[in-house]
Amino acid sequence: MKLLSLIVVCLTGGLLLYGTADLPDWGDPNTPASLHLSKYYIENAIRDTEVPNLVTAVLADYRSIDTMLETAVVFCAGLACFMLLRDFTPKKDHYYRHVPSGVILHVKNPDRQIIAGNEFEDMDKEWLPPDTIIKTVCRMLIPFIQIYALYVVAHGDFSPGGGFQGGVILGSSFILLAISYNLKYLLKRVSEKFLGILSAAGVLVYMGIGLAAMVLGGNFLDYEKYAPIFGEHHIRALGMLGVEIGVGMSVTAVMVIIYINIVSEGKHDEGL
Amino acid sequence: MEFIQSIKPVLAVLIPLAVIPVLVSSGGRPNVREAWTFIAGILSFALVVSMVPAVLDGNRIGLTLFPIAPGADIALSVDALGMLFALVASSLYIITAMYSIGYMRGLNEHSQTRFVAFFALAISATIGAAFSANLITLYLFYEILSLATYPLVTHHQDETSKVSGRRYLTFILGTSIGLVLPAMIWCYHATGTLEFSAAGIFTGQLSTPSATVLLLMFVFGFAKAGIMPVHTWLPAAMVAPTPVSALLHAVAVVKVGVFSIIRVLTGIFGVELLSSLGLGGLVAFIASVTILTSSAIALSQDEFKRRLAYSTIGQLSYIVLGAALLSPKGMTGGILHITMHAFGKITLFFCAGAIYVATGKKYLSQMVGIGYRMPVTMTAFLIGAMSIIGLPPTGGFISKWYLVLGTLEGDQAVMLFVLLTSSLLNAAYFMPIFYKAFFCTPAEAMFERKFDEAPVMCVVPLVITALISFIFFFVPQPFLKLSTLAVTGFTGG
Amino acid sequence: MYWSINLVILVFVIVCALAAIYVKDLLATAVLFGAYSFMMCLLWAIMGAVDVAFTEASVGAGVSTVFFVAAVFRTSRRTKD
Amino acid sequence: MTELFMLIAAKYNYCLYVILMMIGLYAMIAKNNLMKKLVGMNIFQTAIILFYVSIGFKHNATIPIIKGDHGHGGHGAAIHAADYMNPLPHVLMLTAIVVSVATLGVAMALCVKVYQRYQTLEEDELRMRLSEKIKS
Amino acid sequence: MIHYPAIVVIAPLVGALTAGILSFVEERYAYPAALIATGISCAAAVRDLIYVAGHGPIAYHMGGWAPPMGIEYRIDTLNAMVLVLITAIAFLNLAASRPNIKQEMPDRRPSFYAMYLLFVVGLTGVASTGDLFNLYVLIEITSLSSYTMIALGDRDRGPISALNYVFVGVIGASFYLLGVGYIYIKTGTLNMAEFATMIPTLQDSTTILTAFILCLVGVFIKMALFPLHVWLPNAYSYAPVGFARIVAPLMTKVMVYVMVRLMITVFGLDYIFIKLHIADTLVWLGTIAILAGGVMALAQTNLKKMLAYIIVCEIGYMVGGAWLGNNLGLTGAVLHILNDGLMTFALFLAVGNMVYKLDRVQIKDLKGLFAKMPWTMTGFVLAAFSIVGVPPTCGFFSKWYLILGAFKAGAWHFAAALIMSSLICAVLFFKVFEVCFFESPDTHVGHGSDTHGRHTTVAIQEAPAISLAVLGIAGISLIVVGMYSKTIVVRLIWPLLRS
Repeated sequence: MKLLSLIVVCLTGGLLLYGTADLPDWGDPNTPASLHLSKYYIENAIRDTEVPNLVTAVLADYRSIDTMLETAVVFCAGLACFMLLRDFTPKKDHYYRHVPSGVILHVKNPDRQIIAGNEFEDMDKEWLPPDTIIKTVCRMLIPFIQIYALYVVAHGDFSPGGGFQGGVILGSSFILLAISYNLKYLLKRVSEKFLGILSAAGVLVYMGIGLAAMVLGGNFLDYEKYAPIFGEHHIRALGMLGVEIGVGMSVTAVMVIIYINIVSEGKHDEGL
Repeated sequence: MEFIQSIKPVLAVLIPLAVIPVLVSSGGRPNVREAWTFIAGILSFALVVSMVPAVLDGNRIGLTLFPIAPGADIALSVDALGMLFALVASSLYIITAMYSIGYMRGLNEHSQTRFVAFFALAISATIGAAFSANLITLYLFYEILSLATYPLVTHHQDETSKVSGRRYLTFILGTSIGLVLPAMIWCYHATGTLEFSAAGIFTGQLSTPSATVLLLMFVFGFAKAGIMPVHTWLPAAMVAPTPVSALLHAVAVVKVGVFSIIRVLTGIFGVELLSSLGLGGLVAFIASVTILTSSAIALSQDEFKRRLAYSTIGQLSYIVLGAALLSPKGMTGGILHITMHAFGKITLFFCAGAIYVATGKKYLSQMVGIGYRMPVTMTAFLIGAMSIIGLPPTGGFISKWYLVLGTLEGDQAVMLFVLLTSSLLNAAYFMPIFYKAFFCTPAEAMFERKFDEAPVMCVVPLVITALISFIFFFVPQPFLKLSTLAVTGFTGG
Repeated sequence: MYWSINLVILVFVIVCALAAIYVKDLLATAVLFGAYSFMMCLLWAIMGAVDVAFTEASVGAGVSTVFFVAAVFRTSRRTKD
Repeated sequence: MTELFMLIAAKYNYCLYVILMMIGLYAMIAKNNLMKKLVGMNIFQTAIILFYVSIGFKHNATIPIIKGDHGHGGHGAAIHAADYMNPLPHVLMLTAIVVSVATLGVAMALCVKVYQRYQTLEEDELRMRLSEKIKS
Repeated sequence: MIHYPAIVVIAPLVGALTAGILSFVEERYAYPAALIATGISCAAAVRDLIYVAGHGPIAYHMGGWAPPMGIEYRIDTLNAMVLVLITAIAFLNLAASRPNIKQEMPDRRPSFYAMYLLFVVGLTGVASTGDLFNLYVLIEITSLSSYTMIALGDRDRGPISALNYVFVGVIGASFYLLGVGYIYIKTGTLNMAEFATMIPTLQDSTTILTAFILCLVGVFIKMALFPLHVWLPNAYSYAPVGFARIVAPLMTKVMVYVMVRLMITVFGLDYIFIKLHIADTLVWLGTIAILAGGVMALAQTNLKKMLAYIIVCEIGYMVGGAWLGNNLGLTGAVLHILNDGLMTFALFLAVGNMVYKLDRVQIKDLKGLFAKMPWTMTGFVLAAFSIVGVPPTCGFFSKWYLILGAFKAGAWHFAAALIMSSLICAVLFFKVFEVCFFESPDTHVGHGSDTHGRHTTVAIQEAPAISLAVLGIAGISLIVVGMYSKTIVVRLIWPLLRS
């Protein structure tokens, strides 16, 4: 097997190097790749779309359908993790911790449950008390991370960033919360239902913008057609912003969904 | 000679097909079901008969149904040869339907609805094959027939029929896919058409060796014709209920095989090409080997239906031989033999079935003295056997007469010898049966001398077919007319 | 002017990749994989692909690594190769 | 020889991506541990991304964000394509990165599921368990 | 403005998202939403086909940007046909498989519908896009959803098969992506039509050759051409029925479509057949795939596995046919995409019905099925005959063109392999029929010398009516499509090849 794979790998590498011989030099500004499409984008994007970040302009406008489908891929991944791992079977044993005293109760009969109120906390077998330093630092960091994430989403038109990056950062702030406290603490604040709906709604926002353009008489995702409603000025940039927000919503939700399902094997207990 | 656009041939094919859902849905009420079978049979027969006058006037009737590829459509066209075959098949269908009521109910067989449904499908395919305007349509119906017959052959659903069914499929499907299909595509590739025409479709594209290979692919590919060595499915298929053996393995299926071979010889290659290449002799040789060998084997068979099966193999090769003689008389004889053999052989099968229903005996050695118990059946048997042997006053004599004339016309003394020898052999394997049935000492007789025939529904059909065989001697029309017409068409004369 | 830094980082990238594959502890693999992604991100930033670098930093070096650690936490650290 | 050296020197980036890709592909095919295979898969994908990013690189050019004085529909100085990196490969690779992390997520979920059922991530052990299951 | 090309792809996506949301809100409405979405998509695809057959290709500019700046969805007769096939099967299968899905997935059913629709989005997108990179994204949606669905099948083997599929699938998709990179670096474009205009000047470039090989190998992996097929049998036979019924007929066929698209639109037949000399090799590969698929199918004891290997065999038909280098072969290959999609669909419908009642489909478990499930078996027989190539079912007609093409190209080995495979398939299916026909499920009553009529009558236990109805539609369409193959060839396929 190793030998076979080595042969396959070498063959592929050989083929690629063979193809490389004919490639233009690295960094040459006069390659076909730089002269044809990209030349158009660099020289005209700002006029067409009024967005200085070319990457965002191409991503969310010229090739917007690509991005929409890619958001669909992300949604698909979230749904996949949910379907594959989510486990609804109830636990057999229950552990409860008496919060004031720290005493742990083990209830073996699944019918007899303690309503986890203020006094008792439902918990897992391998429970460890969260570290105070970590808790505090994270508690202080997370708001900033989230603000920054929103900035990245919103400012994608002018600086590096956009829906994906912002969404991932926002998602990781939630993941950080889950790591520093525990998963249940996160799920109490952000329910699974909310995340599921958010992940679909993000793509739906994106698509809604496209479909509305269609209703207004343009092609799918043709932001120009919003001009009668929102005015000519910066209309494409506005469309892109809307789209990026959709992407951000979806990516945030999906990142969290993937994490919570992998880390708890779909049981949604306390996790890492 | 004109071409008449008409939907009649299509209807003749479709009626037995369309009645199948009705048959299936009325499966619970056997009488209603049989009534529908009869209605379909009679309607279809009437449609075929209604086209006879036009065909006798030398016209063709047809319709293009679906274009498949340029030069290859699913199309129906009725000419004299097809008409003759369709007449035989559709008329015998009615008679067999009657017989199968007697047989199946007499034996209380299971799954009768399935049986009649597939029977109808098979007959529809047979008529379709008879009316095919080109090779691809013929192939289509040929394949449908192969597959529709499989549940009939394996009707008993036991181990024996499983084995036989396997052999049946291996030979029929194996040859048609493995030989006919490539041969057909070869033809289409070389010529761009598959339409039957008297002049053949090849205009000098074919060298002698490739023509020989192609011809052999067709002759052995149409394994339903039972040319040796692809004949072994036929004796195996005798496990089927007797109506199946009677109609399908004496008339419809096997005749579709020889019919296809005749079509290929006359419509694809063309008589002229074949005689200029001298390939007629080759086919004739293969056919005569089959005739002699199968007749010899038939002598040694003890099971009634197997003996009949080997006899059928021989008789089918008569037809092929007649066509391969390429002389007008010989071809007329061959084509006419389709009819004569059909009526003769179906009588014999009916007799075998009737005996089985009445006594449960399958083997000839158990039938000594049966003549006294079942005199009507055995008399019919005599007439049928005489027709097969070719003795007057039965229809078989006429077709054999033309075959003999054909050999003389073509100066083929060897073939004449083959024909005469085989007639002797025919007599040798049929006459002892009749002799033992009536002329045996009371001590040898295995049955009481008490009149005890099979059910009426079994006996009436065999009497009818025997009578028709008898009548054909005196009134061979319109079949003789149709065969001569067909031959005139082929030779362009 | 970039090429020397570029080359150095490329070498680092390859070293990290090989190490991630050959180390016999999956948690170490996860961490090395994070380092690999981060190196890659630097490389792309040098090549002027800021958006791609940004994404790789958050996705590759950030979330992917967390996923790896989570998966290792739920399965096992043990590996034969 | 010098020609070859020149060739490699001018395109070393492309050559190195090939090496990286071979590492990834080898790990994907030859490694026994499923998690290692996943790492290989990711290396393989990032190598391709590296290749694309290399396509977009231009000497003496800056990042593909138009400088302020051109913004807002301004018609100041003309924009020269040679001054900015090629944005299109970057766009494509943003998509590719996201696709690859999505694939990684699904693959990891699958790994966890396999582990739940068979308590191992080694391919040979999995194969053994499966054949035992078939026998029993 | 004609929006149908966009609607074909977008309708299932809207459906998927709606079903996704509904799965958390109100589960009952997920199924109707999915059904409506596929229905709309199907109607739009039919509308596309009618328009394209009458007026020529449609180019739909996404976002209003003309290609090559924006992404174009380009519908010509070839992909209109494939789109109708995809959406029709997606719609019918959704109708037919509801009972199976209920049985196999008591919980998370709404998510199943969402995932199913995402798969349909991927397939329809692959079949309609005119942009090389967009194709990659769509292939990934398709793959990602199929990985998940396959893992949800058999509890023991599903996840492992899916994981293997992930690795192979990622390699395939990445190869394709690399190929696109090589194309881009040489031409600077990603639009298929524009690239096609550039290729005459780039004929000697080794980069383009490499790109071509990479794309082709990627597509071959995804379509499971013989030596690269190892992922397919397990993946398809362990998938849940509701999904196997759509992935088996469509996934590989859509990849064959991609190959044909790469051949005729992207790289161009001139480049492929005149410049490169790899056609013979690929016809040989097709031949080997046919024979190997057939032989491996013979060795199977599980009906689903057997059918999966038949798919491998059928892929050989299409690859070999497309590379014969003449119009007839290519016509046969394209026609076979349609026909094979339908036949495989009908087969898996029937098998799904069997699974619904029997749970296991080891061939030996199928005893007496003709008596128990007569309608299912009728459909199965019809589809089987189509695979074997019995007229008038459609399988015969594409085989007809393929063999003609092989004759014209002088590829005797390929013609022989086609005929051999017909025979092998006949053996395969009659082996199954024999079990179903001869052995009754309970006490078998032998047919002794005089014991007619003692066969026990078995109570009919059929699959749900809706599944049977769809099977009926599929069965009839096999014959109807066969009968109209000349129309399809002349109206839809030849205009494409001539231009």
